[in-house]
This record gives sequence, C-alpha cells and structure tokens, in this order.
Amino acid sequence: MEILLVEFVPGIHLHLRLDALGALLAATAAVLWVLVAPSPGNGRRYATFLGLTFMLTLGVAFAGNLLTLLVFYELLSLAAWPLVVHDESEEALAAGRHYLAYVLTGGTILLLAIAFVTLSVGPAPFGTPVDLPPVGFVLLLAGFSVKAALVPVHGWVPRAHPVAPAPISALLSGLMVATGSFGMIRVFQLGAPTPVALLTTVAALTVITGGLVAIRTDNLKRRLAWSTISQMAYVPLALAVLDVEALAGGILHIIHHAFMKGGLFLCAGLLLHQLGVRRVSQMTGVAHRMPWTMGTFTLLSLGMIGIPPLSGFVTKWVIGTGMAQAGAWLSLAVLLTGALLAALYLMPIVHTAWFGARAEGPRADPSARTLIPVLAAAALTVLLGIGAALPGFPLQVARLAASGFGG
Amino acid sequence: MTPHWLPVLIAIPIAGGVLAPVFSRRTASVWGLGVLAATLGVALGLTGLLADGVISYPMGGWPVPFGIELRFDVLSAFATAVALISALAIWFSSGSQGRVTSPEGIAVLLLCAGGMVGFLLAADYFTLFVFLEILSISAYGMVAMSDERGAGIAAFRYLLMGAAASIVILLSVGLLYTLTGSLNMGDVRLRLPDGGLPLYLALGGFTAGFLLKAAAFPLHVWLPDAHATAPSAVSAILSGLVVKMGVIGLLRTPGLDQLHELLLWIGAASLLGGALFALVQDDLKRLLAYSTVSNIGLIVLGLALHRTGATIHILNHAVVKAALFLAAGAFIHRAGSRALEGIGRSMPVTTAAFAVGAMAVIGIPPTAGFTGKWLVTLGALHAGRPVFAVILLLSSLILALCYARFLVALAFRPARADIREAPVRMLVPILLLVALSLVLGLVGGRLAEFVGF
Amino acid sequence: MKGRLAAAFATGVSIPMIAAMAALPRHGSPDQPIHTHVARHYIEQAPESANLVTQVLLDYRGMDTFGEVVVIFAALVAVLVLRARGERPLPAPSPSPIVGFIVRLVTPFFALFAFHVILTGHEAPGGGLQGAAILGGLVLMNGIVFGPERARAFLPTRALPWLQGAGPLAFLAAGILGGITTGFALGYPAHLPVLHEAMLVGVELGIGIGGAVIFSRLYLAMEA
Amino acid sequence: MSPLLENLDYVATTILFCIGLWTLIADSNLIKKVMGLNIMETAVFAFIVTSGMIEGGDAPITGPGAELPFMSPIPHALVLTGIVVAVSTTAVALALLLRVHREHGTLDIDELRGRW
Repeated sequence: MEILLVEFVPGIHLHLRLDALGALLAATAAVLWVLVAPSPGNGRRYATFLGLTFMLTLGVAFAGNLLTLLVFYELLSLAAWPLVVHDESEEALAAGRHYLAYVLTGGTILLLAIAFVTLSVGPAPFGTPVDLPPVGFVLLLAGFSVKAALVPVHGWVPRAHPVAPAPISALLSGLMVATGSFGMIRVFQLGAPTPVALLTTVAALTVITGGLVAIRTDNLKRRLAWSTISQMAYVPLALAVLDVEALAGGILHIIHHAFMKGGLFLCAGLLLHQLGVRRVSQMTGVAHRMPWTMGTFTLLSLGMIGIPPLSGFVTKWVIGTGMAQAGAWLSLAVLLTGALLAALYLMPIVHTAWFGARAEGPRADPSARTLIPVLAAAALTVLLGIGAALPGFPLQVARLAASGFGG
Repeated sequence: MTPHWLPVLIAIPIAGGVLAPVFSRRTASVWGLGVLAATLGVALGLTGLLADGVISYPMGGWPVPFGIELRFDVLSAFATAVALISALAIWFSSGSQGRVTSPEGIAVLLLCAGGMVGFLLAADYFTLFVFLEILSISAYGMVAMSDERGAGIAAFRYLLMGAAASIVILLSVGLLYTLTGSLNMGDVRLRLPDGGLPLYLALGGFTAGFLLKAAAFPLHVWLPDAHATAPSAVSAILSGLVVKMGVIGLLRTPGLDQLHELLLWIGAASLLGGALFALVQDDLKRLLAYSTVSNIGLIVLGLALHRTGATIHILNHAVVKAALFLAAGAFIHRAGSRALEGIGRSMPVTTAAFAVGAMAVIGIPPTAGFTGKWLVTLGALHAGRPVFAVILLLSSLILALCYARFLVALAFRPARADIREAPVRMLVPILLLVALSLVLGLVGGRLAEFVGF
Repeated sequence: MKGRLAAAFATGVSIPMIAAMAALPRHGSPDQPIHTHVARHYIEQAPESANLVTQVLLDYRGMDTFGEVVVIFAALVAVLVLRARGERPLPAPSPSPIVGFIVRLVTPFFALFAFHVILTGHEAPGGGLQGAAILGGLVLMNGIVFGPERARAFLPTRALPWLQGAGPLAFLAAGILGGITTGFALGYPAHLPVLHEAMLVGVELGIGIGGAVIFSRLYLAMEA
Repeated sequence: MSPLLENLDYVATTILFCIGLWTLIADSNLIKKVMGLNIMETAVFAFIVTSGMIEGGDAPITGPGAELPFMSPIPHALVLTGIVVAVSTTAVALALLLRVHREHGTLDIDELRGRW
C-alpha cells in the first residue's frame, strides 16, 4: 500500500509506502518512545523535539523511495541535535558540533549518491529491485555508515552519548544508529551490484574495535556507546552475507538491540540520577543499594551477551544459522567474538556491582513509577526471547520482510 | 485583445514612487504597500496568462524591430517575487522612525521595485540598460539609508563598481547596435555575426557587467559591506532581488552558451569562496551577505549545468534570503545592537523561523533551497563533471556549519534580560516568507514544468 | 605601486578592445547595418520637417525617455534620503556688483531661451532635457551667486512634490492618452495631428520643467 | 587603409575609456575616482555617437535645405538618455561623498580603509 504525495522535485514524488521492514522499524520506534517519554521536567523544547524525532523516524520507516528516505533522514539528524545539546554545557555544545559535522557530511554524501542513482535508474522506489550503479551503491553505503557508526566515521557516538540526557542516549543508540543500518538494508533491498567484501571487513573491524575499546572505557555511558557501535555493526555484517536468514536476523537484531540498549541506558540514567554514579569504578557494591535497577541491568546485560532464552540469543542464533548456511565462516567467527567481547565489557560491571565491597547507605532505588520503563525493557527482552518463534512475533515478520529481497 | 497589462505593470510602481514624496511620513508606508499590492496582483494575473505562451507588447504600436517591445516570459514572472518581497520589507519596517519609512525612502523602494519590474519585462537591450540604471541608483540610495558610520563609504564603493559595470554593459549594447543595427533582443540574436572580435568583446562586456551586478566571486567585494550596513529590510530587497537582476541579465545576454566553461568556474569560485568567507564572519548580516555570494555561485553554476534548476533557485533563494534578513532585522531591533548572544531564548518564534530559513538556504530536502541544489547536482553529474557537484555540496556543508554555529550562539547561550518577542508587524512578513519557502520546496516538480527551459 | 598596477591593467584591457574596435564595420560607411536597418526606416518615414532625434526619443523609443526621466527622479529621492543629518550653516556669499548685475540682467533671457528650446524641440534642434539643463543651470547660477536662498525662491513650495515628478507624470498621461487613441501605450495618434502636436509639446514641457526642478533640488540638497 | 586607421574614431574612444578606467582604479581621492568614472562614461557616449556617423551625412533634422544621406538618429537619442544616467549616478556619488566627508573628515581611500 503506497501513496505518492507531492512531486517535490521534477520526476520524483514524496513517496510513502508500507512494507514489513518499515512496519518493524515503526513498531520498535513506537515502543521505545513510550519507554523513554515519561522523563519529567525537561521543558518545552525537549518535548517538542522529542515528538518531532518520533514523527521523523516514522517517516524514515515508511519512506517509499531513496529521496524521501533522505528527506526524513536529514530532518531526523537535525531534529535530534537540540536533544543532544539539551544540557547546553560547553561539553554538550562541543559534542553537538561534532554530531552535526558527522551527520551532515553523511547526508551530503547520500545526496551525491542518490543523484548518481537517480541519473541512471530514475526515482528507484523500494518495491522494485533495480541495478544500482556501483559508484552510487558504494556512496550510499558510505553515507548511511556515518549514522550506522561504522569504524572510520563513528566519532560522534562516543562523544554524544555521555553528554546527552539518559533517555536521549537510549533513543540515540536504540534508533538513531538503527536508521543508519535501516538505510543500508533499504539499499540492499534495491540491489547489491558489487562484491560486499569491503562492507564485511569494515563491519568486522567495527565489531572488534567497538568491543575492545568498550572494555577499557571507564565512563559507563561511553562504554555503552562503544557497545552500541560494536553491536549495531552486526547488521551490516549480516547484510554482507547476502543470505535471507542472516538478513532476517539482522533486521531482528535492530529491534532487540533497541530495547536492550535502551533499558541499559535508562539504568545508567537512574544510577546517575540517584547516586551520581558516572564511572564503572564507582559502582562497586552499588547493587545492594539499588537492587531493582541493578537487577534489570544484569538481566539486560545477559541478554546483550546472548544468553538463551533472552532476545539477544535469538538474533545471534538466527544470524549465525544464516551465516552457516551461506558458508560465511569468517563472519560467523566475528559474530562470536563480538558476543565474547560483550561478555568482557558487561560482566565486570555486573560483578563489581553485586560482589564488590558492600556500598553503605540507604536503599536508593527510584520510586516504582520511574522503574516501570526499565522493567518493561527487561520484560520485553525476556518475552521476545522466549516467544520468538510464535506467529506474529518480530522474528516471523522479519523473515517475511527479508524474503522479499532481490539480493 | 492587446495585453495592456504589461506597460501598466511597470507604470504602477514607478508612478507610486514618483508620487510617494507627496505623502506624509505616516501615510507613505500605506501608499507603498497599496502600490506594491496592485503590482503583485497584475504580476500574478500575467503569470497566470503565461500558461499559453510568452506575452509581447509593442510600445507605441511600432512593429517589433522599430519600436521598443515588452515581453512577459518565464523570467519576467519573477516580478511577482519582486512585488511581494518589497511589500513585505515595507510592512516589516512600517512604524519604525528610520529613513526607510520616510516619504523619500518609500519613493526609493518603489522606484527600485519599478526598475526591477521594468528590467524583467524589457525585450530591448537599451531599455534593459535604462531600467538597470533605475534599480541600481535606487539600490545605491537604499544602502545609504542606514545611520551607521560605514554606510556612506559602503554605498559609495557599491556605486563606483556598479556604475563601472553599467558603463561596460552600455558599451556592449553600443557594440551590438553597431554590429546589427537594431536593439530588439530577438532581432539582434537573428542578425548577430556568429563570430568575430567585436562580438566577443560585447559578450565579455555583458558577462563582466552582469557578473559584477550579481556579485559573483571575483567581483563580489562590494556586497558584504553594502548588505551588512544597510537596514535589514533593505538588505532583504538587495540580497533577495537586486542581486538576482544581474543573473537574469546574464540570461538575457545573446550567445551565453559560448561561455559554458567560464560560468562553471566562476560559479564554483563563488560557491566555495562565499562559503569560506562566511565561515570567518561573526556578524550575522555579513554571514548572510557571504551566503548570498555563495548562492549566486550556485545559480551561475546552474546556468551552465541545469538552467531550470538555476531559474528555480533564483526564486527560491530570493524568498529564503529575504526571510533570513528580516529575521536578522527583528533580532537586531530587539537586541538594540549587533551582539545577538543568547537572545534567541526569549524570541522563540523568530528563532524557529530563522532556523527553518537557515535549513532552506543550506538546501535541506523539503525546503525551497533543495530543488535548485538537487537539480544542479544532477546537471553536474549528467554533464560528467562530478567535481562541480562535490564543490556544490561541500560549500553547502560549510554554510550549514556557519549557520549552526550562529544558531548555537543565538539560542543555546544564557538568556539576556528584557528581550521581548519581535513585534507583530515584523513577525508576519517573516512567517509568511518562511511558509512560502516551505511551499516552494514542496512544489519543486510543478515549478520545473512551469519553467521548463 | 598601485598606480603602475592600474596602468598595466588599463593597457591590458585596452589591447583586446582596440583590436575589436578595429574589426568593427568601417566607420561612416553607408552600407553598415546601422544605416541599412532600423535607421533607414525612420529616415524614410520622417515627415518633411521634424527633428528626427526627438521623434526617436519620444515616439519610436518613448519608453527609454520615460526610463531616463525616472532615473533622474530616482537620483533626486536617493540624494534626499541619504543626506547626512545635521544642518550646515549657509555660507552667505557676497557677490561682486558686476557679476550680480549681469546675472540679474541675463536671468529672464535665459529663461526665455530655455522655454524656446523646450517648445520647439520636436522640429528644431533642442528638446525637453536640453531645456531642463538650461533652466536648471539658471537656478544654479543664481544660487551660486546670490546664495541658496535665492535659488530656493525660484521653486514653489507647495506644488514642489508634484512639479518634481512632472517628467514621469507627463509621460504617464501621454501613455494613457496614446493607449486610448492609438490602441498602444505611448503611441502618438497620427490621425489626430492637433492632439499629436499637443502631446509632443506637453511631454517636452513636462520633461523640461520636471528636469529643471530636479536639478535645482539636487543642488539645494547638496548645498544646504 | 588598415582597419586601425579607418576606425580611428572608435580606437580613440577606447583609449579615452582606458584612461578613465586607469583614473578610476589608481587615484586614491574619491572625487578623482568619480571623475575617472565620468571619463569612462563620456568615452562610451562618444563611441555610440560616432557609430551613427555617415560620410557626407547631414544632421538627422528634415526640413528646408537638408538632404540625404542623414546620420542615424538612434545613437543620438541613446546618448541623450545615457548622459542623464551619467548625471544621476554622479549626483548620487557626490552626495555620498558629502556624507562620507562629514562622517570621516577625509576623502582619501587609504585613510578611510583603516577607519571604518
């Protein structure tokens, strides 16, 4: 079902189209915004731009051709900027400048790429696969990789997350980076003319460097940011395998990762808010003071690492089987090392929090009401993990979306 | 039925200007608005008639090569933007005590609008020159309307370079007359020899003259001082409309296609030069002035690569840059001085309008600036010259960072006390222009068919 | 240093220009396009006694002259609007008796000659603008010799804003009249010779008086 | 005759034009720059008027005693308008200079450059 709105550029319409892939992203965005929204007292500007970013993410999800995708993609980058610099501290503004420089450059590369594509194949709606010009294909991937935070152009993620308010970091990791990967999936939906060895290597590099740096980072939010870089690189990794099952796993990973990482950032936010804890080194024995928060943090961490029956395991399992089917053993190895690295940078946090010297002081868990979003995220992780195979669950819809791919 | 509306379209603003000194200070602005509203009405009517072909009108009844002919073609439809933006500029400054709203000030504004309308309609090279002079002299006067110390010298530099450009253009008109014996544009094109030194000299004269009037890169040195020291409402007219006349003059030059290579490099130089200079400015109006130089570069580049895109950008940039200058005027009016640190917080509507305007001038997709940028990029790739597409995108990226840096200083710094939102008479023109820039962004496709070079 | 650089630039510019000028059709040859195209038509159609230049100025290319009159008006309002604030004291000149006497003597004849030039412009050499220049010069002469106050005395105060626009307004009237009688704006009706003559003289008069007032006000704006 | 000599009139006006251009650029006194501009304008008007000349031609005024061939009247009309344009530009330029002189006290471009 699609609608051709106004012809805003000669020959190309503002094209909205509903398909399985778009629906999945939209659903994830809706749920995540609900988890994130109820943060109190951040002022009118925060609320307006939060709503605006949600609308634009829906736009990205339902874009029907490359140029419409670019329209919402660029606006989303700009609309997220005031949220990133919400604290207006000098450090936040500097991070904002970095964010804008990276993201606008990505947008510019995309514009050039789409010009190339439009020149040779016309408006390129997503429904019909088309043979993309190689230059256009490479530039498109380069453009999307800026927001998907692949290694050479990931600089804005570790700077923006610690500065942004916790709910925004949850959104940034959960969905902003996801729109980059989502864009890449759309490109692959159109066609994959050239060999994707380059994409595999870059994705593998990102997974490994992301994991390694995360292990050594002490600032909690920055560590989670590096974890996002490493985890979200699974999607291009799965894409490059050109196998329908791996692709379905990649799509699924966007969704599950969004909830898990969103929950983790919210926990980090609660830790900061209640105890002023910013660094992992300050978290020794903190679980005894905030058992509920740390409990969900632990559960979410296990999910991230991929322990069955949680949702993290499901995505890694589906991607793994896809890679095995396609015989991409190298990618499979990278996938597993990624999971190992996740364990190496998340488990120490859980260990120090629970088994470290008991931190004295009264119970500092936030009120039940503020805990709901975090608990919901944890519940989702469990639910999606256990019920993965049930009909109507994201896995089945992801498989449906992946099946329609030409690639 | 002979289209009498053409001479009427020119007569209304000029007669309005001539009669403006008769009015008092209070009623002069109202008179100005009335005159420009009438001009807008006639221009819109004629644009409607344009659907079934170009409208031509022989003045005095003399058949074409023997008398002066007025033609209303796609480029002349820009007269609607001239009337609209001039009217909004007058509405913006009505009620202020400056020289702009004095009877003589309104007269100068109306004559400038009349000169521009005449320039757009003239199909005769000498009439083109005469109306170019009317709008130029009014523009020199408009720059000097501000009480700032530097306004006099800025206006004088603008006059000196503008007059030199006009003289070179007149020399070229004389050369064309010597070569062809006639002055009517169509007739001259038919009778021009296809080569020879005099033709190249005439062509060179036209190009150099109009490039200077359009403030393309090497010849843009007069623009930043002039547009920065002029009152904001005047800068909106100067940057939005007067500068475009230079480009439209280029489009009227016979044999423009022989200058393909020159236009490419001058366009690229203006694009990049304007953006780089904008990077080092700390005063808002100088930033906007250099951004105009950059966008003129985009239009000149477009003349060589994608003429429809360039023509559309002439209109889009006029609307967007006028909105930005008016918003700057509102900021300066409320802040009392050029230091605009942190006043955005207590002027949310103006800041939002400025932000959307900035997005439009950079060319973020749904807004007006995007259509031109997109089409010229396509043109560059189609012509197999991707380097110009890269220059174009790079300079709009640099401009994006300039505007972002300014928006941060405006809206994210600690607020200043006793700053109120801009008055309604300033807000309505700004919001109208910003809304128009969004609409223009969405009807890019339809606009391209209408222009259809 | 700048002088030499400018000289080098100017000579640099002059070389291609001179080469192009040399390549133009031979100067003065009767068969060059100037004489064989539009101009030949004007000369053949010319009535037996007429100043062709004024005919071209008003009839064939009336729009240019309309533009020209608007240009001088635009210059006036631009000068009025950009004047620096603050009045300068008027230096009261003390004319030597001889100069004063001659100027007072000559003034009326000047005016008479100016109006002659204006009114016979369409048959004999002369025309609206030339007359305006003479009249303006007359006012300036008095202003310079007897001080700006005397020059201001020449100009009516109440009707001034109307009078200074006389040029363009006369053209607008001629345009409308021409539109009505000949179906095209600024067309002079050949079939109504009396109206034709009246319009020509009317426009010339408008340009003459309007121009003179503008020249005087320009002088006064700079002087006072 | 070489074309240079035949079109000597045009060449002369071009030389005058370049002298005006030189004055416009080289001189540091603003009034001299305006004078340079006027020289350039006069040169262009001279060029346009001489282009209308015809050998043995008479002034384009028909009447008793005037016979063909006539000079082309159009250049004369163009130059009349051009002169008024030149006068207007110069008037505005001088008015601006009055204001600059009152505000800055000097009309020398080098002194001014440092000032504003």
